[in-house]
Amino acid sequence: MLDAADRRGLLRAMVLMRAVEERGLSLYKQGKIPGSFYDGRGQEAISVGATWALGAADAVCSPLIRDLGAHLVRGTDLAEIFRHYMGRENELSHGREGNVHFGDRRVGVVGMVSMLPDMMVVAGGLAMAFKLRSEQRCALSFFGDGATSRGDWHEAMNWAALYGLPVIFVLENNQFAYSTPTSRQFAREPVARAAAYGVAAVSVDGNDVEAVFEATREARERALAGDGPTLIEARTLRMHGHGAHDDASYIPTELLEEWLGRDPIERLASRLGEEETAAVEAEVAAQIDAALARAMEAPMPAPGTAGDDVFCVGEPVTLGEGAAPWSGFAAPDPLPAAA
Amino acid sequence: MLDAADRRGLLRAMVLMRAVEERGLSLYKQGKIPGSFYDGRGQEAISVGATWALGAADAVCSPLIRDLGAHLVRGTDLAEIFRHYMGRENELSHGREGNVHFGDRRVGVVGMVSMLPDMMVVAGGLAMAFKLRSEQRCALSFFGDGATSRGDWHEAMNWAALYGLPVIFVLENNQFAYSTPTSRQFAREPVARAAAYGVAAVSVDGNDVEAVFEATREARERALAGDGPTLIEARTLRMHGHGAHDDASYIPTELLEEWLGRDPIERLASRLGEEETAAVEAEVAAQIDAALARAMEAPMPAPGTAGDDVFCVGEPVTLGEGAAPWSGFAAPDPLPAAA
Amino acid sequence: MALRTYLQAISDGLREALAGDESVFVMGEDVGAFGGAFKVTDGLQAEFGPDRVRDAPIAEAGIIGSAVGAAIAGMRPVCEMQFSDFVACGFDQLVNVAGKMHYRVGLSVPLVLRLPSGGGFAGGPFHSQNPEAWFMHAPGLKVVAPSTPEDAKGLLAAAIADPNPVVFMEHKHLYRRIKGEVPGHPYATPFSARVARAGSDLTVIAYGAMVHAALEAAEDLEGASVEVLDLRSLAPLDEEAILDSVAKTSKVLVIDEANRTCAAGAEVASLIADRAFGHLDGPVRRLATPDVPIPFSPPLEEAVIPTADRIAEACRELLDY
Amino acid sequence: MALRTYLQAISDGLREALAGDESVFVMGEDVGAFGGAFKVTDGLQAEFGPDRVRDAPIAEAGIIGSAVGAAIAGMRPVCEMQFSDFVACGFDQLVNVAGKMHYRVGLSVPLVLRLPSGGGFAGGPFHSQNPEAWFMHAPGLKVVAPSTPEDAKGLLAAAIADPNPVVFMEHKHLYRRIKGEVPGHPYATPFSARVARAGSDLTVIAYGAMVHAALEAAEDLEGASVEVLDLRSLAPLDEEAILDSVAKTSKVLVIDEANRTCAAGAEVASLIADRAFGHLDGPVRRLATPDVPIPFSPPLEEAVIPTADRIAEACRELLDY
Ligand SMILES: Cc1ncc(C[n+]2csc(CCOP(=O)(O)OP(=O)(O)O)c2C)c(N)n1
Ligand SMILES: Cc1ncc(C[n+]2csc(CCOP(=O)(O)OP(=O)(O)O)c2C)c(N)n1
Ligand SMILES: [Mg+2]
Ligand SMILES: [Mg+2]
Repeated sequence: MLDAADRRGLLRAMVLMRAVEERGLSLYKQGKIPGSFYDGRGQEAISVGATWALGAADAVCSPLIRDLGAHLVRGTDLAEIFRHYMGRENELSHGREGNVHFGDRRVGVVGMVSMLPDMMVVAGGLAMAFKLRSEQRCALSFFGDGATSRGDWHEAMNWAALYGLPVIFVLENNQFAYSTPTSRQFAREPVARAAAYGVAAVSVDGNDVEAVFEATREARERALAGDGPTLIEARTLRMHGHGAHDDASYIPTELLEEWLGRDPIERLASRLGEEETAAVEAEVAAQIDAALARAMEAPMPAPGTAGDDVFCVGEPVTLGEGAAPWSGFAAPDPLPAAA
Repeated sequence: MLDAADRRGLLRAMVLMRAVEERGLSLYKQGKIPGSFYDGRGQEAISVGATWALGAADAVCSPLIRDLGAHLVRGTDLAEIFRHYMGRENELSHGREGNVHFGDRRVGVVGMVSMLPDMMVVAGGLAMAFKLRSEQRCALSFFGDGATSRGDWHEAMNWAALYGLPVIFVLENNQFAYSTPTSRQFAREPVARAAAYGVAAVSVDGNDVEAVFEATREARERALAGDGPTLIEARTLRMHGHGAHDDASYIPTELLEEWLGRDPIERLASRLGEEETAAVEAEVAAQIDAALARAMEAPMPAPGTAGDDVFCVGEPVTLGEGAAPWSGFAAPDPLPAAA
Repeated sequence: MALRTYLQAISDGLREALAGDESVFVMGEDVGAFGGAFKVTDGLQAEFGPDRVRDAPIAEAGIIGSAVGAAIAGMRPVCEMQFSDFVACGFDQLVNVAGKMHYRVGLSVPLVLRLPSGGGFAGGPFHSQNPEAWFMHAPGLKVVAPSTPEDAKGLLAAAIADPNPVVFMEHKHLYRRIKGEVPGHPYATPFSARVARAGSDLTVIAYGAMVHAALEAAEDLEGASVEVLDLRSLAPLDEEAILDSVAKTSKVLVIDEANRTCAAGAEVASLIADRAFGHLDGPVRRLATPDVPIPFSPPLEEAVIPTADRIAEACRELLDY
Repeated sequence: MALRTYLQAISDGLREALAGDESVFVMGEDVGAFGGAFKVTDGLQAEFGPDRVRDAPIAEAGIIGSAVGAAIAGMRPVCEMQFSDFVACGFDQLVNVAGKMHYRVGLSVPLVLRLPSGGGFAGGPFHSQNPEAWFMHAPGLKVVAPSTPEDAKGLLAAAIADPNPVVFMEHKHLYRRIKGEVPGHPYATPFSARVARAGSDLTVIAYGAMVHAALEAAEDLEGASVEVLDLRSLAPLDEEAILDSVAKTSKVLVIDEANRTCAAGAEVASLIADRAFGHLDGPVRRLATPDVPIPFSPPLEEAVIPTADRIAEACRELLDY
């Protein structure tokens, strides 16, 4: 189903994700990004591939700390992302949030909360609303292997199955929750649990962006046809530490080496060829330089704004629509002039 | 494995449970039991059969509102139970708790909390301690079909499987959670989920006390052999409303009639014969009269004690051992003179 | 106007909201065919269908979290916890997800969470709690607690219209005990305090069921002019009304049915001690349930929950100060 | 005595407890091989084995609830939430199961729950919270909050020895910043307040990281004699120490790093306004983080969390009253 332009787009999004995170990491080390820094190195195919399969009106609720690619595919402005990371004035979070805790509601993305996997439950609620209103939309939620141990995971799964909700759950099984290997988290693989709820499930190579795309595309068709939820397991390995502070010395070197050979970007790049890849990389580098330059111009937020917007005043602000590159839809101008 | 004396004991416990609850219901209607009243009509075989299979040092954590039989089998004093129900002075709860929210810690029973199914998690913790100390003991926890929808159910299941805990989970699938039929609680039966955690599972006729006993006995052997947790589904129907206030008009009459024909007490009684059954019933009636008479002598608690014992002072108070009729152990004197 | 119980007023409010706004729906355990554990939603499913009056599995996090999702998609869910006590099971979704959403990412969460709360009928430690202070201490949540049928309906309408998550404390012990005149049409009551009884010697500040105990106490206090201020809204607190009343009376007693430490009354008392110090003519007294789980047995429960008698006694002591 | 950081003092306390009592075990996410997100448990698993220093799945209810089970079976679990913020996910097990067990059914729950809390390093809305007031408002729980390495170790020992559930608030921003002399042997610090700095003109009441901000402010206030009272224990509150100090100084400022409404400081202030009214020579002032999620960006975070400067300013105002 994917054509050459799609593949180039997928490569571009994955390269962009990695490059933004690399830049982010150095900004963090330079002290320009406060707090902590998390990335999704080696897992780019998952958020990019899954989000690529969505329609403009679908909701992503939510991309997690390994899922920067979802924001990029949906059309979140890059300069805004850098401003957000750096805690500067921005429309995504106004400096109130940091690292990958953001979401551009204008492009259908709900920013994550830290508590894992709370947003799966919220995604179920979005899907419930879509279904209640007979809309042809679905919600997609990411979660990690570790998050499957929490009660909210169970409540979300049961809810989705019971009501046959148009929701897609993407399990990023990267073999670790922080330092804890899956063998110390559960006795059986979570993907095997889906059937026991009545949730369709499929397991794919999480480092193969086309496989992730294809599984999500099918899950979305199922959701829109009224056939209910799907759990997609994307098998992968987290190639960096949990965060910038973590050298991940607890991950066996052989395991890392094995997965280094399965790098999702290299895999797609080898298919597209060196020339095209080089072009994409150059394009991305230029884009990042430009975005970062714009971002650097933004001031830090005024201290006096710290207490603003705890409550909404006036009409409720709801989700907008995002870019949907595969179906050809690009949100006209996701960000207002201010950005 | 059960001999004639056991069968008589099982019948006695079930008859006693039903008779205590019938007496309780009339005390409630007379205003002698404050608050609300819940019973386990039709489900007597489950708590009685399961608890009968335990050893003296095993813990019940916890009998729920349908599980009075578990308290009776463990050896909780009947007069104390009536005092507790009526909110009079008693050693179980000192009037601080009502209905089936009690547990005699001296006979290895942990009183339930309302929040379902929190006590499954706690039972896992007991089992964890037993395993840590290499003790030959297990913990048993009851839960309803409705309770399986909550996150704590999942955390308890995962925990038990992950650590291979000596714990037995008894699912009382009585087809309803309050007014909500299982079809509106989940898309798939919970017993089918056990395997997905790595928990052994078995489904039995919950109105057959010997079947419940046998399944629990096997589960206990598995637990003590170090082979981990078991989930036992006991299929049944709640024959009364959720509580005394509920006429259960939402339960189809045909369904009730069908299950009336499967009454657990009648089933065992018909096996033991009319004479023996009549003897048991007479014995039980006398026992209840005596216990209630003793209970009625107890005063209401002194208002000044309302604030006592929020905190423990001194050495921690832990669980004791209960009666284990099947293995022949009866706690010497579970209740101090005060009772 | 019609004479309605507190419970009927809430039912009426739900019915009007469902009828008036397609985006409103009701969700909770046994709220559908059964009409809720207290029958607050009785008849609503028959009238509005199972999609708009939804029975939920026993999953408080599921209820609150999915309501958040529906809310950010433009719906206005009104959820019931079967007893307020069970909100502890969905606590995280409420305080971390619902409460912080607008501040963090700009999405509104117009969600109402109905919490049947309070003691007085031998409900015991898990069916008698007053958890409002937890939510006052959670930024981004509003908390209201009506004491009369009229306010119950009006505050519910205002809560449903509010674009923020609102915790609606409805006191179970008022459900059938308290009747009052209630307008038959939709109306919204502002999130502000109400002078339930005007007076000049002493202010008693209360909310929920304690307003009635305070009024009873005030009646008993012959010769003294006692003002009773019904807070109605706990977050936001109507600071002006509180300070105005204290400026007038110079003496104040703050009542909580909730456990004493860090209760709503602690905040109110500390506000007064800070901002009305110059007006005070005596200590800021508090009467609250002590820090003990609510006991089941009636003499014990009666010993811990503030009563009209004990309120009157505390008033007398203060008046004599 | 040895110079130890606040973090090392907690580690030392855990090590001594594990070594001294077979029934003590440590449980939490990544506390084992990794040594905890903050390295508080670093090395403990190697020393005491994976059974006594247990990595848990991401399941806060599971951690707390199973610790309750172990506790009633005679163990003394010491659990860590990776950040205090995540305690919301196990809230119900803590307040309803652990807190009420002894009152209801007479079983003791000698459980310690370590909550790395507080802001000051751009942790944002989910890694900076100070949830202690929720637990002060939950009967049956004790809550302590050390500010020095010596007290951190001593209060931890006392918490582990206590037969009740104790919430141990350890402030992340003190972990490596604060050093002090700590006895090398086991000792227990009582759950009572401590005069961190004696003075006669004004009392500043604080706990946790705010004690250090208060001490800094006190230093800055030349010419005034400012007493700083470090509460150390929030539940039970050391009422006597609070009232004694206010009786001496007649003026008081109460500090919370937590969100203002219904915070610990509200209880302290209301206690003073009630029981020390006769001694007061000015309003009971409070300085707290306003009711806003803790923002990430440093200028915003700095704007909401009380600082030494703002404490000094509030003191000056009060001294001039
Ligand atoms: C409820 C909850 N508890 C603890 C944490 C702290 N924490 C942040 S990420 C993480 C590990 C998550 O593992 P996993 O779900 O596998 O996602 P991954 O980081 O591997 O992508 C933990 C424990 C959290 N975010 N939420
Ligand atoms: C967490 C929680 N939410 C709500 C309730 C209120 N409640 C009490 S019993 C009950 C139904 C329980 O159904 P089930 O688990 O099937 O047990 P059964 O009563 O059928 O034995 C409900 C909803 C509760 N006890 N706990
Ligand atoms: Mg992972
Ligand atoms: Mg049931």
